[in-house]
Amino acid sequence: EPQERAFQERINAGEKIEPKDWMPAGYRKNLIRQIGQHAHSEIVGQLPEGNWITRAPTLERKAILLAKVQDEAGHGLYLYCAAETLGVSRDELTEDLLSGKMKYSSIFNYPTLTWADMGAVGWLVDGAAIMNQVPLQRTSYGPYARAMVRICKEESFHQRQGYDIMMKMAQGTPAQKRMAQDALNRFWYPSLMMFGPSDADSVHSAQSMAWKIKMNTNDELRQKFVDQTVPQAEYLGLTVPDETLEWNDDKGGYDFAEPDWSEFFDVIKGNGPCNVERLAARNKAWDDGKWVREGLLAHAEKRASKKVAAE
Amino acid sequence: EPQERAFQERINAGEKIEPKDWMPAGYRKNLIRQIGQHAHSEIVGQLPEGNWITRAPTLERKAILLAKVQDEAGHGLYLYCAAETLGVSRDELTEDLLSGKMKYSSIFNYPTLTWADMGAVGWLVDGAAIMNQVPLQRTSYGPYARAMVRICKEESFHQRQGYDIMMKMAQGTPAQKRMAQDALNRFWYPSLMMFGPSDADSVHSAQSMAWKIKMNTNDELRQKFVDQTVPQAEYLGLTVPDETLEWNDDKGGYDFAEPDWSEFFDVIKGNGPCNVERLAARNKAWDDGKWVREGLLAHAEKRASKKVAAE
Amino acid sequence: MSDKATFEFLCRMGDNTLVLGHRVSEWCGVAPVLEEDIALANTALDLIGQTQMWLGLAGEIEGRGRTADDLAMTRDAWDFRNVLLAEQPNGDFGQTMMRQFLFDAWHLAMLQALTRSCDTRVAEIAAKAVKEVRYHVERSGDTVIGLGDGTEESHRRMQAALDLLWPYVGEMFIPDAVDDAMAEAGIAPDLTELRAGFDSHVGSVMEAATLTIPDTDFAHKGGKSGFRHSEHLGHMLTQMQWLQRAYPGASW
Amino acid sequence: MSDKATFEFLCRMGDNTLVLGHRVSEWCGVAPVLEEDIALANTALDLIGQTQMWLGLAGEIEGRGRTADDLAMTRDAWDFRNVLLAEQPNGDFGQTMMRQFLFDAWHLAMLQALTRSCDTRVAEIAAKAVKEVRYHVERSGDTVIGLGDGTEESHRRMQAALDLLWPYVGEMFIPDAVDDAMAEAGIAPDLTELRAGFDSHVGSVMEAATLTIPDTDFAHKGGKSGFRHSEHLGHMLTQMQWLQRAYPGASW
Repeated sequence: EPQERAFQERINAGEKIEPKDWMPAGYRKNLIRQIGQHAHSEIVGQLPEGNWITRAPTLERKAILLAKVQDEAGHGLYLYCAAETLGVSRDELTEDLLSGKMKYSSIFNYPTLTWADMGAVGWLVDGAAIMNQVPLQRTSYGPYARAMVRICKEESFHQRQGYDIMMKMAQGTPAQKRMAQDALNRFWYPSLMMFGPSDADSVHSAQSMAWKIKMNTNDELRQKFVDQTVPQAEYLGLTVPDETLEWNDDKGGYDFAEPDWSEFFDVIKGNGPCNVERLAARNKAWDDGKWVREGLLAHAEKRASKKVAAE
Repeated sequence: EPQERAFQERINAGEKIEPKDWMPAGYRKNLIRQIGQHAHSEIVGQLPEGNWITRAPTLERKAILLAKVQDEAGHGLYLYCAAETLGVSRDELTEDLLSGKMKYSSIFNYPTLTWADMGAVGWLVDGAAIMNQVPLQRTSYGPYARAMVRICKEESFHQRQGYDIMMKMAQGTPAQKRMAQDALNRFWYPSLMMFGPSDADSVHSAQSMAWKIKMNTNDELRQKFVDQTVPQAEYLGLTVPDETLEWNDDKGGYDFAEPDWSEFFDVIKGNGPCNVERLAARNKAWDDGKWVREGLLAHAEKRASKKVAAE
Repeated sequence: MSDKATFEFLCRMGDNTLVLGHRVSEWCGVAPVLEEDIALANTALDLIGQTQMWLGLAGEIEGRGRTADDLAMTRDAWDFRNVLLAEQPNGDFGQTMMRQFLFDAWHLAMLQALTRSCDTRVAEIAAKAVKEVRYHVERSGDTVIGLGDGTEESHRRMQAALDLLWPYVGEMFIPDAVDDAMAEAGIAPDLTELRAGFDSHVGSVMEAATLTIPDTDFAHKGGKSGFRHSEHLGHMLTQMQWLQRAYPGASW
Repeated sequence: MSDKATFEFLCRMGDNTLVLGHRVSEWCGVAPVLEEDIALANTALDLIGQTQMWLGLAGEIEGRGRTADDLAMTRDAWDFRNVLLAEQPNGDFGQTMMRQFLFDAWHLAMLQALTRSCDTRVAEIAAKAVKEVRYHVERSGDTVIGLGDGTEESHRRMQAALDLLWPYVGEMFIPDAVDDAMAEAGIAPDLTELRAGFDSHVGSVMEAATLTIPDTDFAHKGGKSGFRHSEHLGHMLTQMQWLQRAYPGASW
């Protein structure tokens, strides 16, 4: 098909695809899935951090956390807008999230149990997210690439804030140090899982990379994340919970243990520690908010018809 | 009317009226109102104490408070049973409570704000209640009198436990002492109001006393309560929040300030600090529990009909 | 005019924003629509920022070395001085927005007057805060109108919210000894003088919202004096102060 | 067999009853019917009493002078050793009773075995507790049957509760190093040996309740080891421990 070939050549040439351009159905479908999942992750990702907003230890920390969660909602908004340019509405995507048809990042199915988790989420989870997202600023679909530029700027700010929390804890009282280590113990492997299973086992990878909606292999990114994070942990005086972790001079990176992929697939299947709660919280919010959305819509329609009548 | 005269003579002679005996409509009506209100008070009275069960400071205190609230539910049960002997069902009475048609003791419209309030409720509120209830063990209606015998025994136990909490607080840290004094400040006048306005202003009093469903005037009981409570406060080292309080040798009791009766009537009208919440909590419990009551009933019917079929 | 009265007054301002900010932050991640998640977080953020300023100044004036965080995190309920309205539970989204609008309308009038405070520190804080609050009240007012004049259900819910919360309005305008001392010293306005403007502002919003203001001037009291808060405040503090209580002296 | 393992084991027993007792006590005054208010308070009361015994013995064995109250009121979530089932929220009344029955059925089997513990202190506590728990499980089982085999709505709700809670059953029966040490020392039974009795007990109740046990043996873990509790436990502790945290060293 010459259309497909021409499309691939535009991508190879580094051109951006824009909403009104022709694109293969598979490209559109894959993008909707990927952008939608990313948007859902921002939305569901509010919950584990929201869990500590009412228990933030100082006014300053509470303000920083509120601002962060607000940013995440904003990222969700950018991404839903980017998805809308592909012909799918925010409400449709939301319904697919709520029914369980679409996924969100499995990391948010882990609970946040101490204040140090606010540090670990910023440092490790946002850190892993950025590792995924930075290359996506060069993705082939214009609206997506532009959304990622805005998002990455804020995410790296969040990551620094997370590391700052960890630093305070690691330099704090013995109980705070213990919290910091405990958070690292619980979030290390789930963070490694955020890059997905080895590409050998990944269905969508090859085509997505050709289309430049995936820029690196999962294993490349995971390695990069480990190489970046291990020295940071050392600087904090914390121990990465992997006895096999060792610098490998030949490859110029760390050798490290794979996460327990059976746990990963359990979480994907819905058996993570918080899957049920996260979806229940979002469903409840959506159901409880129905009358609000309907009320505001009805009011807007009344105003519009009054305006027409007055013209 | 000779029937009414004979009835009054039985009462004057100290006989007990029993469910199957003839009685004037007004007697029945007044009793239902009085017993019903008393039952409702036990039920609603669980809420201010329930408010601190999850924050009880020790396992022992938590157990004592749980046992107390359990007793109160039990008292509610005795009293609804006594009311049922007069031909009104528990569900009917409950509906009247929930619709606001029937009242409960206005004291339960005040909030419990510190742990010392658990002491103050036991010491002052149960103390005032007992003052009202002890004479009712001699009330003319048999089932009511017998319920009061059981209730009074437990209530006086509760009052001692309340005083024990106050003692611990009053002998405790400065913060605990402050809590104890603060609780007395907030509960003193509402406790005085528990006896109702001066009998001069009370509609039902004269007839109720003739029928022996009210045994003493409100002012008598209030005086007795003050005379009993002031020395207890002194023993605790706490100050009754009444600058005019003074021993009066002539009457052999204390002179004391009247509570602010406009506040009392506000509370009766529904404007107490917690009226709305208390009724909302009971209504929610009743509404949320509907499926449970229906489910258990349906099961009981199924079993009964199976049993019949098997016979 | 004693520092003690000024301290009390500043705690009232700061506890109002602290407690209401906390309530609003409880909505995090579960608002009816994404734009509301963002807006509520923004409101909470502004209120927490204002808290830092008011309680910071309160601690300074008290002169016992207590910081804004000390005041927020280690006082028990009876030492809080927020009005009862601020600590009322969120209820549904309509109740939250009605509470917000009633508070915002008072808050705006109060802050506008405080920009003319003879205490320049107070005037400066008010000048910063008033810009944020002008936006808050515009938003909450619009939402009250949109939901009041929306569907039958949204109208019913908003009227219920107004009926429930109206008895908490009076406390914001009834002066006590602290308020009198502040007015006399020129630090804060005479609260009674703010009422007419509030009534006309709220009246016009409620009219546009097709809602009826209850025909009662009964006012619950006891929040700003600290004499009798509601049972809700204590529960809020168990969360808000947990970490500072559990790990005293740590730095975060 | 180290004292440390015994301490861990006793904390598991005591934290189970503490945390579940707390959850049940949250129903105070708002149960669907008066008889249930009484019964739930009674269950909570028994569980708190058992907590005093288990944690009291734990503190004794630990030998650092900690009382049952110290253990209950001053450990943070990560030091709690209750199974995840116990800390799950109440949900509706059906969910509460389903949680209760699943726990009770395990609890009864466990306590019966513990009456034969070679540690006489453990055996004595178990002997006291087992009498109470025999009554608990009878009651919770009857309620599960009554509501499962009641109306369409009550059936639907009970099935949803069972589906929700079933993945929390496994943790009670999967032994870890602590459990192995206890079994080896004859202090506690081999947990895996309790499972068959549990399955037949629960199976017959669910059959009478017309409910279907989910066809999965997936088991959430991390409660009794303390590695990963749910988010619910921390919130519970903000309440449970508030007074002891806010006023350390006071006597109540």
